Amino acid sequence: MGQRKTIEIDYGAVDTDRMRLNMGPQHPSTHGVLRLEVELEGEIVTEVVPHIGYLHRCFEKTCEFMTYPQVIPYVDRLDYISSMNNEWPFVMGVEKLLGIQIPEKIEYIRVILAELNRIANHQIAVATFGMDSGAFTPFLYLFRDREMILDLFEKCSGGRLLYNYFWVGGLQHDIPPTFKEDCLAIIKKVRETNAEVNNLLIKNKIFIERITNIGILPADVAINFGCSGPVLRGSGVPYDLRKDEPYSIYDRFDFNVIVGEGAMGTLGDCWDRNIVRVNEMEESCKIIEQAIAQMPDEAVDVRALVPKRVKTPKGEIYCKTENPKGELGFYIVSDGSTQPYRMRTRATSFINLSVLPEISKGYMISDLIMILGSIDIVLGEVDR
Amino acid sequence: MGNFVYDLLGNNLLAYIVVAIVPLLWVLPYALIAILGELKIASWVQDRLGPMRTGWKGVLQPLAEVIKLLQKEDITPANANKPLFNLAPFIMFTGAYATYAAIPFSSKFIAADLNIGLYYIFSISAFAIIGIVMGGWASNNKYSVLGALRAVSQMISYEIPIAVTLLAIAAYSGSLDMQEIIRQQGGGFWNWNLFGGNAPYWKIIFIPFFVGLFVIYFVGSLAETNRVPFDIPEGESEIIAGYHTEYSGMKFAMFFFAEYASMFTVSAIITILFLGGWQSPFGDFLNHPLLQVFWFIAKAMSFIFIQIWLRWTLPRLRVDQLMHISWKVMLPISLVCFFAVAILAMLK
Amino acid sequence: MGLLDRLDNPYEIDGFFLGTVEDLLNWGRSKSDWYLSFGLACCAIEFMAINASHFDLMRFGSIPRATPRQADFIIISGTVTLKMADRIKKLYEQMSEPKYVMSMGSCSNSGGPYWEHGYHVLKGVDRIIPVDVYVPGCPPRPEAFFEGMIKLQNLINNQAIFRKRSSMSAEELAQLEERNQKQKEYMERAAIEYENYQETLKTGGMQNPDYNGKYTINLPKIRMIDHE
Amino acid sequence: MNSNEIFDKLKSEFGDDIISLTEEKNYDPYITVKRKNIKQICLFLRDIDGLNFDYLVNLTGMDWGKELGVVYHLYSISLKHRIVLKVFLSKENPVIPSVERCWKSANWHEREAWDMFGIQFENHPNHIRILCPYDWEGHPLRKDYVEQETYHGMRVPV
Repeated sequence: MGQRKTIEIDYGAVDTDRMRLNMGPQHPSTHGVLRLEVELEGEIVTEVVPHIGYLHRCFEKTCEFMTYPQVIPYVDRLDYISSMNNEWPFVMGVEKLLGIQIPEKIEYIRVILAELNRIANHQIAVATFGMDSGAFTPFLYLFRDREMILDLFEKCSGGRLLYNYFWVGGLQHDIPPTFKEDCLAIIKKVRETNAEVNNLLIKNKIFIERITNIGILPADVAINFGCSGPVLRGSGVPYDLRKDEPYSIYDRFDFNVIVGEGAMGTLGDCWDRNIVRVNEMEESCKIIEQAIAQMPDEAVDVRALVPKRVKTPKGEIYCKTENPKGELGFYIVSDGSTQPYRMRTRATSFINLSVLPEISKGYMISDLIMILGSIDIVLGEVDR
Repeated sequence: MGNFVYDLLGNNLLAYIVVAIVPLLWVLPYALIAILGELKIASWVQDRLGPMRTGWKGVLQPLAEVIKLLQKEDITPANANKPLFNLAPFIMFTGAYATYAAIPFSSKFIAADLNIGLYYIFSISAFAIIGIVMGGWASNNKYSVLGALRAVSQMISYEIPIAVTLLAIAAYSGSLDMQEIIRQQGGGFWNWNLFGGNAPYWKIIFIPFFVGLFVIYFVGSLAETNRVPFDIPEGESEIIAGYHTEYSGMKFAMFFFAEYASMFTVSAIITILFLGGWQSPFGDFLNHPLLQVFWFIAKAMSFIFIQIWLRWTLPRLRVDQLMHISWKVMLPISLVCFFAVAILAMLK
Repeated sequence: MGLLDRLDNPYEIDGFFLGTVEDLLNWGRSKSDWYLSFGLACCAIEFMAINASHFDLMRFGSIPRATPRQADFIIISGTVTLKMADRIKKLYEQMSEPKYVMSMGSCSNSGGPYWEHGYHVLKGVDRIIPVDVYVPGCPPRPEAFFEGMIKLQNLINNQAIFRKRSSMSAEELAQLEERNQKQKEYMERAAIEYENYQETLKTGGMQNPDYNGKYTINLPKIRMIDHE
Repeated sequence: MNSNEIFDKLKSEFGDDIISLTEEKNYDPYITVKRKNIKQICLFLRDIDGLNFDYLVNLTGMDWGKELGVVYHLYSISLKHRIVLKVFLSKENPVIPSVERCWKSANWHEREAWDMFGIQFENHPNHIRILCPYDWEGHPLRKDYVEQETYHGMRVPV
């Protein structure tokens, strides 16, 4: 279909009315209860005003009334697609305050589970992105195969979606005996599904045409807006906390940081953000394989170091990890009691979403949907 | 006249009424079958079961839906333009059903054997656009207006390559009469227009142009009936449900029904133009008038299957890409094909 | 439709024929439940999984509709905040009768984990719209949701158009009675709210706080996208 | 560049506006600054070679009991160093210049700080609530916050 180019047209004296369209909070593709107030010139979007807060569940206030272990289930419900990843920075922060050094095997288990959840998250992200473009079948394929990961999490923690599995100083339960085999089976399945979805969706000519050269986010704008995760990496910035400031045991694994290359169009378009997620699944598979090979075999009491009563010393700590959506950080202010004085969340989706009005002007309303899908937000985290 | 009803009852009012009703006897069960097919084929494509709890393996699902839709409240929004809002589904359904008058189901049955049948169907099927625009505009809903406007621009631009295709076949056959077009394709599948029609063996050079016309008509028909990948007038993830966002109950059912009816119409036309209509693929073998009904419906239904299959496989195009395909790709190709087919018609 | 103005408040007629017709109508409604594709929070993800190939909600004949006009029931899947509550009420009112509400998960049942300290969370969606089926869990397992789905279908099957079911147990009758009561309360409340709304219209119209004109739109040039 | 060097550089440029550097156990090293020149300080941190704090990780309001505060977490993607800035504000008049011009991400963060703590940001382009409804009363994350009784006819507390 040839190269698309953007031309500037000055409507000037032409007297045309613009239409204000209200998308959401109930709209099939706002990924939850986001409301977008859109100003349209025909089909072309001239202004986007996001209105958020329709899922504001008072997380930060509630935490101030909860003890540290009680906070973990609430943390799950922030980015409810990747709960394991959410628990990690919080638990790590409290451990840092308490000065607990957790056993090596638990670190491996955490890495494996977090990476599995990253895969599950990216599967949903790609699936809903495909659905926004009208392709319903890949959505169902990805959801079907995500069930395998959920089954493993269920074996570990008893929960399908929200786990409360990472505890301060350890884990809720020991891993099931078939853990390693399950993980390897999942990796095999993930690779099969990815090949299938690549054929069905990612390499589909219509899909490529739909998502290249729209929503272009240059690297400097992305940094200035504080974006992180695949949104930032899609713009070609290799910023990944797992490599830049390796936490836990990430310095032991060999994996690549996937960045967008502008392979199909301009650097930083929706295609790049999407392909970063697709390729990151493969990198996660690699990490899991290495972790399973390196994981010590001897049994560990996963609750040995879990304190009966978590009472942190006075302090302030900002603890962050690389979540599937980007950098998730918790700024925990402790006044020396069993409850946090203040829990501030650096919510990835909240910050990534703020770039939407900047990158969606001048495109069509169908493009707006795709741009929103490529940012991959979860309203639970945006609104907290 | 190839119509067994007239042979049977004579040329009187009763015969006219019977002739008018016979296609309805096909349309109603067909719509139910197509809806079930849509549900079940979607399920098979997507690796699941589909409706299972309504009758044996869910075969009664469309029936349950019709009964449900009959009972639903019929909402007319307070600020809608009530006459137009109420009229729109009827116009769309009329347009879709009126085409059935000129569809030849068999050499012995066609409700109205017009000698301009092709022209008639082409004009009447454009009725749907009026229904869509009326419904979209009268709903007083921004999404409906967007859907209606998208539908108009899409359907009008796709009508042009389709018209060129029809012209090419009409020029080749020398007739706008559909029975005549089909009769010329008799004598085995080798004589179908897809394979160059009934010209001598050197027609093989021209087959690519016929295949080109066939593809153009098929793609255009997808756009005419708002099927994926051209379902932007009702693109669910973008504009909720497009022009029928505000419709509920029976009025929505009529839109729904009209969409399926016009799916059959376009499939029937593609069968008539390119696949020999009711002609048996084996010449005179198995070419009894009753079997011709079977051949015709089997050919048309296979296209409906392809339409459903595509719907659950492909993503949706964007408006400007859609226009691009229509005006800059399909129209020039169809003109070239038309030219080539016209040459063949002269040489034949 | 005329018939269904009198759902659960039947016409005083009886007979074998009408009973059969009633059964058929109820069967149609219960087997073809189209739901509004509408997600609120965590439960919505679980609901998407229920829709997907592994659990396949469409086995029950449920098809997603994006517009409330064509939906038969709405699934409140997740936390209802006060900001969202007005919209949910509006969505419910936009749906065409007969309509049903399913509350999925602890949050919409009662506020769930946000019960005590969630200053911005509505403690139970049944405070604003009448709920037919509650599915507990945080989030509910797919099996629990299916149980709720079957409950809903039974409820629809038990509704009376022409007569009260003589075969119904006391428990089912009580359920129906409760549902009727809820609907009635809702209608009364809605009528009062409508009157209030008319009053505010008389006194200069309602101020929509969302459109307070504090943001400015300044975009003289528009970028057109074209193929070349 | 470690936090001492950053502090020295800031101190030599802004003098009295920079109050202290705190490096304690359990604390990320933070610099306390005065509110008046916060925008200039942020621009300095962002633009001067060797500092290059191009990435505003987090901006949050705080309620310290007696007074309010704003905390800035800064990071440099190119140089990979971090620093925390803290500003204390009085409860009677919590006004601070906006840093939206330095980092665009501050826009929504500052709206949230206004929404949750009632801290006002001067010269903010769109100074309205973000999470709570636009007609909400009070600032919820303040320690002395009392829930309103009803909102649009719905009861707010349990």
